Amino acid sequence: MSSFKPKIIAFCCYNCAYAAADLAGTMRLQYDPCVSVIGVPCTGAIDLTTVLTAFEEGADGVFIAGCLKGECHYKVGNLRALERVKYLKRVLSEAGIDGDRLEMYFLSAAMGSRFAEIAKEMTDRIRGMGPLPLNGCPEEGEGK
Amino acid sequence: MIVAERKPLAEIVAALGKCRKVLVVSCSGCTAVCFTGGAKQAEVLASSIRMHYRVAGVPVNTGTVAVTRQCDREFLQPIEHRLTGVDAVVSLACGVGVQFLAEAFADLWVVPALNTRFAGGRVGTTLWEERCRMCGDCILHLTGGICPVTRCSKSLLNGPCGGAAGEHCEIDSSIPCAWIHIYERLKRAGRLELWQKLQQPKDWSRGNAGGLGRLAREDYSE
Amino acid sequence: MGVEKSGRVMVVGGGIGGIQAALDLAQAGFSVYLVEQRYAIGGTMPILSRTFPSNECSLCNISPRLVECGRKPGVTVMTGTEVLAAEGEPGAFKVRLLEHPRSVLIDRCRACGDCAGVCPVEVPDEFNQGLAKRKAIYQPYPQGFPKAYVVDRTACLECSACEAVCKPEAINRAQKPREIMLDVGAIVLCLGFQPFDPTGLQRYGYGRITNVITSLEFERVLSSGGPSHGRLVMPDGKVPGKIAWVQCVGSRKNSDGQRHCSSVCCMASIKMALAATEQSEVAVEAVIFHQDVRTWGKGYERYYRRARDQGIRFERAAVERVEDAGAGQVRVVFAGEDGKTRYENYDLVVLAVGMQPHDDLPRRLNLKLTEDGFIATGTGSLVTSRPGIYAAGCCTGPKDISGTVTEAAAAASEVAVLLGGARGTNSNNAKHAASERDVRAETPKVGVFVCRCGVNIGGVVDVPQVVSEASKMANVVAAEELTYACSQDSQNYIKEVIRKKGLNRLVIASCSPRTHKFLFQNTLREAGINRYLCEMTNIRDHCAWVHGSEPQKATAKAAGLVRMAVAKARTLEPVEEITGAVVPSALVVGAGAAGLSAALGLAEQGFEVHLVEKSDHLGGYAARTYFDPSVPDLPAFISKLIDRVMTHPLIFAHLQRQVAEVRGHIGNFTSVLDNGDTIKHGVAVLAPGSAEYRGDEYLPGDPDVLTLSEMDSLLGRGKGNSLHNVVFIQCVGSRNETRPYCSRSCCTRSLDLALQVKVQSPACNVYILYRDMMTFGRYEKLYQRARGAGVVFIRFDPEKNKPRVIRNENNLTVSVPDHILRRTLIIDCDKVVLATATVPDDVKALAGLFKVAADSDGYFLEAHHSLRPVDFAAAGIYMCGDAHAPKTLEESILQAKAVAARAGAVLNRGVVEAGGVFARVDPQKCVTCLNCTLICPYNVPVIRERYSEIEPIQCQGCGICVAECPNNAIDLVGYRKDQMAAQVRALLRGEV
Amino acid sequence: MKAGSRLKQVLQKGHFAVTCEMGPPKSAQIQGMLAKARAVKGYVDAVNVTDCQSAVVRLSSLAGAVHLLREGLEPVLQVTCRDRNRIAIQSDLLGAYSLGIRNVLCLTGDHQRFGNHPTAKGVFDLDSVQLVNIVKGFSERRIFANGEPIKEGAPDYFIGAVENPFSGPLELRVLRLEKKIRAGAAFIQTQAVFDLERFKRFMSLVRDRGLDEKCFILAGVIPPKSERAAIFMRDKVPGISVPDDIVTRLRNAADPKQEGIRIAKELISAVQSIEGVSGVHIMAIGWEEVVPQLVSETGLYPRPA
Repeated sequence: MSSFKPKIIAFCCYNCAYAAADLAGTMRLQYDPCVSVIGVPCTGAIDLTTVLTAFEEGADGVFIAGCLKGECHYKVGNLRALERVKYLKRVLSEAGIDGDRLEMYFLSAAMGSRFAEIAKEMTDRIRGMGPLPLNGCPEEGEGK
Repeated sequence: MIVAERKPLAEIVAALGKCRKVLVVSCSGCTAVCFTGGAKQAEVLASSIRMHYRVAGVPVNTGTVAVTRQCDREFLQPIEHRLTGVDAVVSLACGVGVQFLAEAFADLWVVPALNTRFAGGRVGTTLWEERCRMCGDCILHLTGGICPVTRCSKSLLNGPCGGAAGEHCEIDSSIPCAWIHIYERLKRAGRLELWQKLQQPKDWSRGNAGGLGRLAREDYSE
Repeated sequence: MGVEKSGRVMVVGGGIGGIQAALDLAQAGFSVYLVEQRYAIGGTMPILSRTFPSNECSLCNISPRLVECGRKPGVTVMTGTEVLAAEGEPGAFKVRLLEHPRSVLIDRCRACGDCAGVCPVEVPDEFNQGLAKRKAIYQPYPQGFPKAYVVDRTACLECSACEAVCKPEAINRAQKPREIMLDVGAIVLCLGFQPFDPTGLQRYGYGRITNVITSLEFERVLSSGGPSHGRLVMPDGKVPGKIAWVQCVGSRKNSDGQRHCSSVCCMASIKMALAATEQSEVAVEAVIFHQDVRTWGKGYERYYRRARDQGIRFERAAVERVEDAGAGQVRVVFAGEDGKTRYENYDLVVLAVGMQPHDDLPRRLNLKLTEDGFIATGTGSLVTSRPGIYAAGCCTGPKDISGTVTEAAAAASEVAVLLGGARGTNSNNAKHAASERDVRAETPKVGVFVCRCGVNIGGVVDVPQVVSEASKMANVVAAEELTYACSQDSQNYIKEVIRKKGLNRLVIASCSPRTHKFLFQNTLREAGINRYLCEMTNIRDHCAWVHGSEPQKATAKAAGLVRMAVAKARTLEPVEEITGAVVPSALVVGAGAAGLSAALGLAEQGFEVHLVEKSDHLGGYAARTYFDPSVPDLPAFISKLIDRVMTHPLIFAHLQRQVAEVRGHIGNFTSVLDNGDTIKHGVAVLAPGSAEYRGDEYLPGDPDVLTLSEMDSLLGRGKGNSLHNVVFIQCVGSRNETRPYCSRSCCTRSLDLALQVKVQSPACNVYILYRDMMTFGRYEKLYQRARGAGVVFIRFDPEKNKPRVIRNENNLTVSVPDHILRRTLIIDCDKVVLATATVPDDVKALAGLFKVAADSDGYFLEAHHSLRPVDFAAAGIYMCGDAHAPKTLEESILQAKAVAARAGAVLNRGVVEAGGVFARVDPQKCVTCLNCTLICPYNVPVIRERYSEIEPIQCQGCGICVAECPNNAIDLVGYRKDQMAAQVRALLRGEV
Repeated sequence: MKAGSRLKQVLQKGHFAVTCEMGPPKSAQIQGMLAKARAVKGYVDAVNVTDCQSAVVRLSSLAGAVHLLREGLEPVLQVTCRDRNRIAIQSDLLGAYSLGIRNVLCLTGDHQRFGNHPTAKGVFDLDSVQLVNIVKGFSERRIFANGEPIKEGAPDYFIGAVENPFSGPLELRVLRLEKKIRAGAAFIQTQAVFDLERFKRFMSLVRDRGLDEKCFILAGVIPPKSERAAIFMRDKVPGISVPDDIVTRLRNAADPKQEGIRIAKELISAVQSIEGVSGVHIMAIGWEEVVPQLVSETGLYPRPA
């Protein structure tokens, strides 16, 4: 398992979680470079298909991080994201992929250390799970 | 509109069997509106199918295509070019669309992705409820606009059964008793006599009991 | 007259009030100097852990405002600068300022922290209230603006270590203080407050006992950015299990402090107690020792109830002293309501210190002060004793954030009225430097600039390697490294490369797009390319800084991030600046004091106003009232206000009319009145006011049981001269299950009327039966005056000893069990006055018409409790007066002025702009499923024809509808699904 | 053809009628039911045979009724609309009459959701009112449901229906009763009475509309066996209302069974004194042996010949 280098994508909203990731940097908190952040205006904007694409393209884990509950800059975007994450967990497990490879977190912009903790938490979790079961099988592409 | 729900993935892939080139066809009609058959759900399903097979070590090729209404042949013709080499088509339409698809392309293996549930409408942001059984013999003018055929669990035509608990149906306390509502509505309208009149046994032959339904335009014959 | 008015305004004080005033003034077209004595703006808010009653992170709340101040065209931030003197007259002041040396060049400093790393000096950190240390070269606080270090010259050893490591050569210790002269048309003082310093007071043991700290110190303990990162520890390093708050330290005549109430400490302590119980790793027992619990603000009573439900103990007591009990324990000695002295031991005691005025600058400017030493302002106005100089926020008296923000906006509107003609001297309708090149037909030509950020990125990431990889990516025609991408010379260089290589996409790999994207977008724009063709990736905060120990992996990750940015840049599309013209008129609904003030405030700025009132007269409640403690001589005040409205040529009153239908959006509303009249307007102000509750608790219909209004009327007609005994009963219908809110103005109005009774019938006995006297801020003196005048105060608890009123043949009997004396007080009286609840009027109907929200108490719901107290979430609609929440008359008027500033700025700009991020519908794909219309939090999408329409100007750009659309008919411009997929693919597959 | 309904005669002669209820077995083994039948023989005027009650598959009511006939009891054939369409029901009714069955009780039937085959398709081609009307058509107009004449041997049933005075608006229940009577119901068996007050109000409305003169009303009585049984009926059985004092009495009783018998006897006596009540229908499901005691101790024994 030591040779396994997971790939983890973090979709973070600019208002809170992305800012928390920035703060983790300012505080020089260290986490595994396997975690890469993609910024979005609001986690409520993240489409089901975007998350599935991440897995199909080889992400071993994905997490979505939005504002604290009740503090979404767009009122309810983070809660919509949470519900989509719950739904996607079922979609993934139906397809034979552990739903816990996807997770939702809520952060304020001041929670830099929490961001680093989450990055570590997800890294440990995904390491424990091993490579995404898709990553052994080449895809045949989308016949679009 | 027709309301349908997604089948479990296991059922769909079981029906696909050994098919390796699969096209998922969405419908921009009713099933898109009830959030089960639109282009987004087609992409989610296509992705699920690909992942399912890849987990099993068998790569499959899937694509998606959108159809305005699968229940119209004319809307199906434009996807013909996408069917070349396709082993199976998964349809996100209601049962009507699935069959039209099968009829339009005689040699095509068609798999339904949805269970067609009922004819109904939206009663909450994300909740749909049945309103019509398509009995072919509408009596809503006698029942204050509330259909007992659909909304009474026993489709009674002459009033409530004895099981109604309070205002609710005996089979589910979250369902209001249709007849109590009909009664109150008629009473409010001063039209109770409509209910007091004996409603004779219904002519079910106009609905699904009467064999294949057919309807022709009266002012135009082919 | 005769003076040429300047369009420049000076705002003094960079706290939330000053920031609000500066931004509102700039938005209204004025050029603003925001002068702050400290080296970073922000004031008190960044110090606080959370804000009440929303419990949000205080720093997160203010952070975007700080960035906005830095970016806003027309706002010049001057830190380390104090005002020495101001001469002149309204419209033309000469202000003399003193700029203290920062010793660091803001333009050059990258806030990398290398200097602090080598600085040998450590001193207590003021921002952390001395609970942590900082270096002699330091950043006031990490999120502060300007984002630059400062040398503390008093602590600096002049060792030059910092200069040696500073790559951008930003340090200049040769700087000297310098005087600056500026011409401005008006001055707005938002000086804030000074926390009361309890050091000198023996009785609280502060400074002697380790575990006795001030509330501000405890805020830092609780703050996730504080010295313990939000871990609840005491100065002695232990984790507290029992915490006591001692209220009114330095307030309400206690502790030799001021006589005023500091207004916010009750709520602040409740907030801290809740936070402590939530954040602590052990179970915390929290006790608040208080006199009254003053929950006068919107949502405050509910917050208090929640605290009680969660087990916070409220002990009504006078704290006599705080002592060291040994073994790390602190003893609180207090007298309970029964007068008996008891004590309890705690691990930690927090002193809720009050607010004191800053008086040096007001004195230097010769401003008249109140008895309490705050800056005195006019009635319903923020003008000081010197015309042209305004004051807002806590420097005029203690208040909460929402009150401060409201006053700051109100001051901005008064300035806008004063300097109306001179605005636009600063035009913030950014003039575009060059016309844009149409690049839609061009193949993408991407230029990648990788920033070293000195050693911040370059010290970890192999920048040349990243540049080399970038240069191989498809469509990349230029890839270069820059030492500091954000420096001015870099901007010039980037523009040169754009021109030379014909770039049409820009990728910057450096720090956070949250703070810097705006800069590079402008650079691109200045080079003649649409600003939305710029993409940034953060290889510093998200890479170099967090993977410092793994340079190889960090380099690989940086390359991946750049790949991702290039992949997205390739797919970017130019976004036209979508603007809509603004109909330059306003609709004001409700012609009470608030509606009238809002109408006048807008009309005096030169905008047409349609004032719709359902009754047949102007003035509302205020026109029927004689006495109001917040507005002396109310009848004269209100008749003057009505007169000014009636005679103003731009105000059109529609009496006995109601709005029947509303269509449109910010800038372009159409309202239809119930008589069919159609009004087009750019903004709407909702001020329907409130009604007085009269329930059946106490003898409904009895001629001697009066509401406050009825008593006011009786006294106003001089009929109060033969009274012998009068009993006031407070909180009738308020602060109960049905209305869990305080009606805010009834205590002060009762006191005012009680004193009036004493004037008309000096021998009359006056009793006030109360629960908590809500005499916040300056009204505490009214309370003290009433006690001085012999008014008897009897406290009751509605659950234990609710007063009863019985009708006798000739008089009334009030009985109230005294649970301390264990006997029942019987008072025979001529009149009982009920201080009944304020209830909202017409809020529900208007909320439905204008598609705006109401809260659970039936009042309008503002966009943000503290920071946007007069805005609705829906753009272009504003609220003021009691329909927002119960308040004093003066507060209603000031709130109306705040509305005039906010709404006036929109009207003044003449255009509304869409952001670069908005949802776009493909009508071909739309199946009219209604999901977007039902789920959009702002009710923007509408289905008029056969597809959903989303007005870019109204769209807030959250993208929730995009993910909701079942047929993929909606995309978020700037974050299209194909762009997201391209990013993901580039990152994961290494596709270039 | 055998003689007409004896139940009808008892009622027409003005006697206070007694019927009871019997559920056929969930097997083809009939002995147990027959033993119970023998035990009640002579104590009741007729015995209802239920039609897959609670939607649980049991021996058919028609077969059960024939077995009772053979034992010398008079059956009341219960027919529900849940499992058969108008063709099957009419066919069964012709057959039943030919076998000597003279009483029929027309019901809608409990929903299949409650039974042991919840995935079955409920038929509900007819509802109970329509069924009553069809049976009335047999005797009165000698026609089938489709209007086609029955050329010979048209059955002449004593037609019964049910009514539940304890469900939904009271006024609605009375109007519905009236509708059933107009459709052709000659006797009515009600849902079990526990809530006497409501039943009295119901009967008063019934009398106001003169319905008691147009048909015979038999009040339903269930002897509650225990507190648990009472609570089960209150909470789980659709349409039964059990007042708290009944539950309390059973809870506090030293011998709950005896208390249950006492309650049933009180109820029988109470309904006897209500004007317009022509009889009692005892539903001692699974506790049929108590029927003779209830009948004799309430002075209803012996039964008229």
